[in-house]
Amino acid sequence: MLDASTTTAPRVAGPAEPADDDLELLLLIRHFELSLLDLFSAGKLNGTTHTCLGQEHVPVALGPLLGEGDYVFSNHRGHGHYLARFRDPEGLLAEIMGRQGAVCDGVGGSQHILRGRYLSTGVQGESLPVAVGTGLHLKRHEPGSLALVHIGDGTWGEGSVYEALNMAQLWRVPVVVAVENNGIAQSTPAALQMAGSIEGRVTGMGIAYRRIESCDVHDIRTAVEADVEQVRATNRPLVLEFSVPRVGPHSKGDDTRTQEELADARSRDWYEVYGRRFPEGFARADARLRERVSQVTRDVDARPLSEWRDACLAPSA
Amino acid sequence: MLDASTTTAPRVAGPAEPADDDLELLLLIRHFELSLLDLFSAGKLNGTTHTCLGQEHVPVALGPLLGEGDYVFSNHRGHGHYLARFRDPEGLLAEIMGRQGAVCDGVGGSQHILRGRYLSTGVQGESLPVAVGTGLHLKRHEPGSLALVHIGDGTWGEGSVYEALNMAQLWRVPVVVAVENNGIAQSTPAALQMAGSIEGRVTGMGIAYRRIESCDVHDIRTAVEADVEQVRATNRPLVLEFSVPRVGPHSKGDDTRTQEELADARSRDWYEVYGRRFPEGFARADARLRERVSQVTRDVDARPLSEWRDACLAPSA
Amino acid sequence: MPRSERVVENLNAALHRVFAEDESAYLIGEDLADPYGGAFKVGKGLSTKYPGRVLSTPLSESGFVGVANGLALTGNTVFAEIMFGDFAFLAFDQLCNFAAKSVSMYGSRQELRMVVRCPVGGHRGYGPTHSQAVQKHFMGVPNLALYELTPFHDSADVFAEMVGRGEPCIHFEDKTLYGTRRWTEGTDDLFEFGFAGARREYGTAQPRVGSGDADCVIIATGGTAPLALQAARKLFLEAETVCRLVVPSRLYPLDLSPVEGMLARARRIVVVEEGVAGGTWGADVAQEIYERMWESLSGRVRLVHSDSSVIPSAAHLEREVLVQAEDIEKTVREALAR
Amino acid sequence: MPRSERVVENLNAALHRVFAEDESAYLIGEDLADPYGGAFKVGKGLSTKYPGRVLSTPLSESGFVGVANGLALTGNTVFAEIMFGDFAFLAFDQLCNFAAKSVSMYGSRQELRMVVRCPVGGHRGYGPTHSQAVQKHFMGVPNLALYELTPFHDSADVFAEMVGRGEPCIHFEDKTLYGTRRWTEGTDDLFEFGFAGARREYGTAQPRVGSGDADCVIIATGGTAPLALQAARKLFLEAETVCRLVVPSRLYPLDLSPVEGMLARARRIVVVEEGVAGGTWGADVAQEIYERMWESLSGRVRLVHSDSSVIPSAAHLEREVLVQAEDIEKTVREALAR
Ligand SMILES: Cc1ncc(C[n+]2csc(CCOP(=O)(O)OP(=O)(O)O)c2C)c(N)n1
Ligand SMILES: Cc1ncc(C[n+]2csc(CCOP(=O)(O)OP(=O)(O)O)c2C)c(N)n1
Ligand SMILES: [Mg+2]
Ligand SMILES: [Mg+2]
Repeated sequence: MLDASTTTAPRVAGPAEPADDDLELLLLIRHFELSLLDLFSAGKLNGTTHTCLGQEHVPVALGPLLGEGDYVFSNHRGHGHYLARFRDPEGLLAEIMGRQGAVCDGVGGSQHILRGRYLSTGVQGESLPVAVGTGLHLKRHEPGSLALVHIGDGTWGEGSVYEALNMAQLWRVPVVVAVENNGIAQSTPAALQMAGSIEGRVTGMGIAYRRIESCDVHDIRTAVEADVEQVRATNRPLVLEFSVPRVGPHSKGDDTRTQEELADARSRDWYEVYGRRFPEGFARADARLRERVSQVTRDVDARPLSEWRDACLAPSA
Repeated sequence: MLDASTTTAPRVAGPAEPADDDLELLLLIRHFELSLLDLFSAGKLNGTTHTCLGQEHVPVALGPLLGEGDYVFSNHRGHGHYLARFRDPEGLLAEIMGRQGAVCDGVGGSQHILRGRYLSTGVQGESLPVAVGTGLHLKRHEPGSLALVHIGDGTWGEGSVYEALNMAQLWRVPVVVAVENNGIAQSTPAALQMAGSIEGRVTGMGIAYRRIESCDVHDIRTAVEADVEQVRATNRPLVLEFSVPRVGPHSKGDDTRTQEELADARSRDWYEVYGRRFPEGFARADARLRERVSQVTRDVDARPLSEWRDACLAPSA
Repeated sequence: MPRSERVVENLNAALHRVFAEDESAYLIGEDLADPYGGAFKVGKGLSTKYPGRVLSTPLSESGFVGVANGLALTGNTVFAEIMFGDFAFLAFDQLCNFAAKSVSMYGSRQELRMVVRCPVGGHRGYGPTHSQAVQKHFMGVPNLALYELTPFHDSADVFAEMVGRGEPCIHFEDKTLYGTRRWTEGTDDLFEFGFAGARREYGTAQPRVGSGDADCVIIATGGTAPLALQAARKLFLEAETVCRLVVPSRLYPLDLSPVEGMLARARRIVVVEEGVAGGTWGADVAQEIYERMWESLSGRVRLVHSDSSVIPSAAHLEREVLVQAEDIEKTVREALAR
Repeated sequence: MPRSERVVENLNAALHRVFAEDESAYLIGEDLADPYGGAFKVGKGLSTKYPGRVLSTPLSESGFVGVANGLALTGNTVFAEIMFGDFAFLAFDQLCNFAAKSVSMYGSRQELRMVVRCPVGGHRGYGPTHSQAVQKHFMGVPNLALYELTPFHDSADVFAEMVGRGEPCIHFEDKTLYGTRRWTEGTDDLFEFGFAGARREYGTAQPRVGSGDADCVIIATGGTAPLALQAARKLFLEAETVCRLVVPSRLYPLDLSPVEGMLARARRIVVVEEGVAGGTWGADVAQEIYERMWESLSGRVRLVHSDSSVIPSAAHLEREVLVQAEDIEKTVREALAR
């Protein structure tokens, strides 16, 4: 089994042509996020939203490795996680726009979504111990299932992360932490917020770890498939660190990075990489998904406002 | 300089004869603590108290390495830390008994003491980030001084520890963490509360670390002296892990360990080790300090009750 | 007064009952494993009988309340124990931002069966970081219900009620009650003990002879109930003042209806709690009383609480700060003097 | 009304002034470094001008408030910024169990110059974990003073007062005020703006013509002041009701003396805050009023606050939950109708 030591995914020369389904999903998320930024500019959204531009491949790659019984805990940057699980842009957009058909009636909004075994919340680090509790339940009643938690690099500043990992390892809880390390937390570069490394911290607790540099969904799956199976078989937690570029702003219009930094991020974007490598198939799919999302947007935008489904929760009750 | 890698103190065959001053201090603390347990049994103390029986050598060894400008942050098990710094059994006992002459007027009691650059408090883990703030101040205004924090092994469960260490290392703050690893937290053995190791966690953050197994104060000093100087010179934090036996109960009468475990702890007690090796000088000093402490106890017990020194703080004000 | 088993035994039995009846029951917190059974022994015997369902955790208050949240979200019944209530501040985020909000922030009601037990209060010389009555800080969080251990209530009933709510609850337990004996229905030499409310929401005690309206109704939290009773006895014996004692099992949200009639007929109302001054539970109770019965009130509601101070360690200093029976007695006398 | 610079500019200038005058001043929190200058830009320019004294931290609310405590203990003046007030719950322990207690629990008074700034409140669609008005939860901690940003007060004065206390303070800042313009002394078409109290403790606004006693005094926290003013204007124009608006700079401990006379002469008193129901600041203010002026009160104190609910994300749902100007207007009308 994967041990508490550094193990790096095999570097491939370049990405293979993605399966149609993967590409569809990647592009669905991409255009969904782009469309949100447009809606913001048009003054059609309020509050805040964090797009996952550049990080779409993580949930897309992990998706097929998950079963229905697995839980997914997401964070503020969770649209891709949701779409990869449910392929439901209507429900999510309605949630963000507060329209009928919203997954959570517009109460939760972009950062707070619960649907079946998927849950996101907006306080960084909070979901890790919750995932450990969930994993304990699965271990007892549904062995072989696991809880997957997405967190960012900046979230490793929070003490909760360590409290949770310690318990997960002590008690052998089937939790997988997918770290989307985009090298930045809001405006703060990783070097200014993280001493040492995620790998060092994780292995220091005796926890299994793997780093993934590739943005190729097939390669990623190949690299982590066995590790994830090990979690199911042994109930030992696992941390996967994905090196990803943040191609968009933190939320909206708040990117303070230099032109070079942005250019570097874009050069590592799966969208660029895939687009350059398979220009034709890619462009067709790209156009198709752009159109699909714009239909969804028009549809949702035309809907009436959402209502509290559970009348007892409404404050007037 | 000491790097972020495992470095173990040289194992010595057995302890050298301690300097008179060291032995006096060790025995002062020992008899102070034993006397507290007696006072409890006699119904003369209320509240709770945590003796440092078996761990006295840590502050005694570190004492001469500290300067007046250094801060010491102590925890619930802090009598030895206080006595090693101030050699003031009267003030401390008066604090614990709520008598005149109490360091903190009896308000703080056993766990909450502030005197000059010495501070203890009773919430585990809380003092680590405070020490980082203190260290930042020292770095700017009194370079070469440092903040020393005593914590136990169990305290590594608290997220604050990691939040603080991360900042200490990121910002190069002169903080030394002295971990008194007695292998137990209240009633919970280390194996049930700590995954991986302290060393792994610390070096995973890129922080300098050293483990000390010896209970010989001279050996300890020799082993860590240069490391502590490095902290002063470079402002890089340092974690020292002392393997120590807890010879007494957690607080009073709440020891649930087996006879073997207790016997093992006692066999590693500096008191046993020194006593066996230098029976005569030891016995003389032992008797002298026992008598000294019993005088202090009689004296303090005869004093009137303490009063809030600062009239404005008293609730009636 | 009629006396039965010790409060800590009642609590322990209540937990054993939950565990026996509910296969999904968990207890999580520090040093819970036998033979220790938790710092105050409330969990004794559970880890031996139900080894997989008692989780003795590392020192990680925020973390283990988070784990409790996860267990509750997946449909289990979870009891968490914070060793000293002061440390509940370390888990404030998991309690208020996660547990409570999860019930409603996803649009449809999410059921969470979860009780966080917090030993609170002073009088034991544990010092400033181990002695607070922290109840008031948790008031007014939607879907976070607050209960307090009382000498009247059977903890088995209270636990069942909390679990039945399907939302996170905090159960505050005044440490001074653990070792005392429960009060049961019936009479002692002077007082009659009973309950008000269809679900026994309030424990009550009143002088056996004073069948008419009370001079004063004293509403007191569980931890201060023995002090209030002591004051009431003294007032009755020395001044023939009839005080009715009313002790709620649930502090928040508060429903005064079961005692509204009694309150409306009282000459004076005094509210007692151990928490220090400022933003008190009593202010909220008073506010509720003013709102409900402004027209019938014959005097203002008086609050009794501890002084605005840290809780000192030394017994003689601690005494000055904390509410004592004499403070209650004095307040009742003053209230009636006007 | 007379208007000057934007509130966020005033706050930023106040911080710059502290930093210029006090070499020991620090600002610590997340994403404070320029060009970002903090999530709400209150710290803009500081890190450029005083690079060593602005600490942009990792995500570690508990940890960096602890670091602030250490800096304050060693004699520095420390401002900490919690990005969203909801996250102050993560630092509850460092704030209440360490910072506040350290002032007094060591017997002699320990000076701590420390201000924790918390943007709070809703109306911005940030959703349930980023929108709470958390003020009430921090009330009644000895040696922890609570202030709130208002449209009246110059933050430079308020910062100086907080720092001068030598004990930890929390400065709550309603996000909706940042972008609005400050109100200054003088008059607009209808109202006169000024202050009450020797140290301008309360901002006040009253109709220019209504020189007599007020029909209603509205005590409102800074964040709800614009809503209260809107209600007062409407009531004056539509119903000739004279409302005086009173906005405290300090929420806790509260000293009503500067406005006591005004309150005593008012027909009705309404207290407004954004926090949700239960254990509210308003209940504490009301309690203080009942205690001080029971005899002269001509009616009960009315509280206006948000509904007992999480704060939803969608604007139309959020509106239903949060206090609006109409709620205040309605409460004043109802109060006066009796
Ligand atoms: C406890 C907490 N502190 C601060 C924030 C505000 N915040 C939201 S996202 C973020 C940065 C997170 O960085 P990272 O974990 O790297 O995730 P990324 O945004 O890069 O995906 C911050 C500071 C928060 N949501 N929760
Ligand atoms: C935050 C917090 N949680 C729990 C406690 C109760 N408590 C006091 S000491 C202790 C065990 C500490 O273990 P360790 O750090 O190993 O120190 P030791 O007692 O062994 O010296 C516990 C659980 C506390 N004081 N603070
Ligand atoms: Mg990041
Ligand atoms: Mg230990």
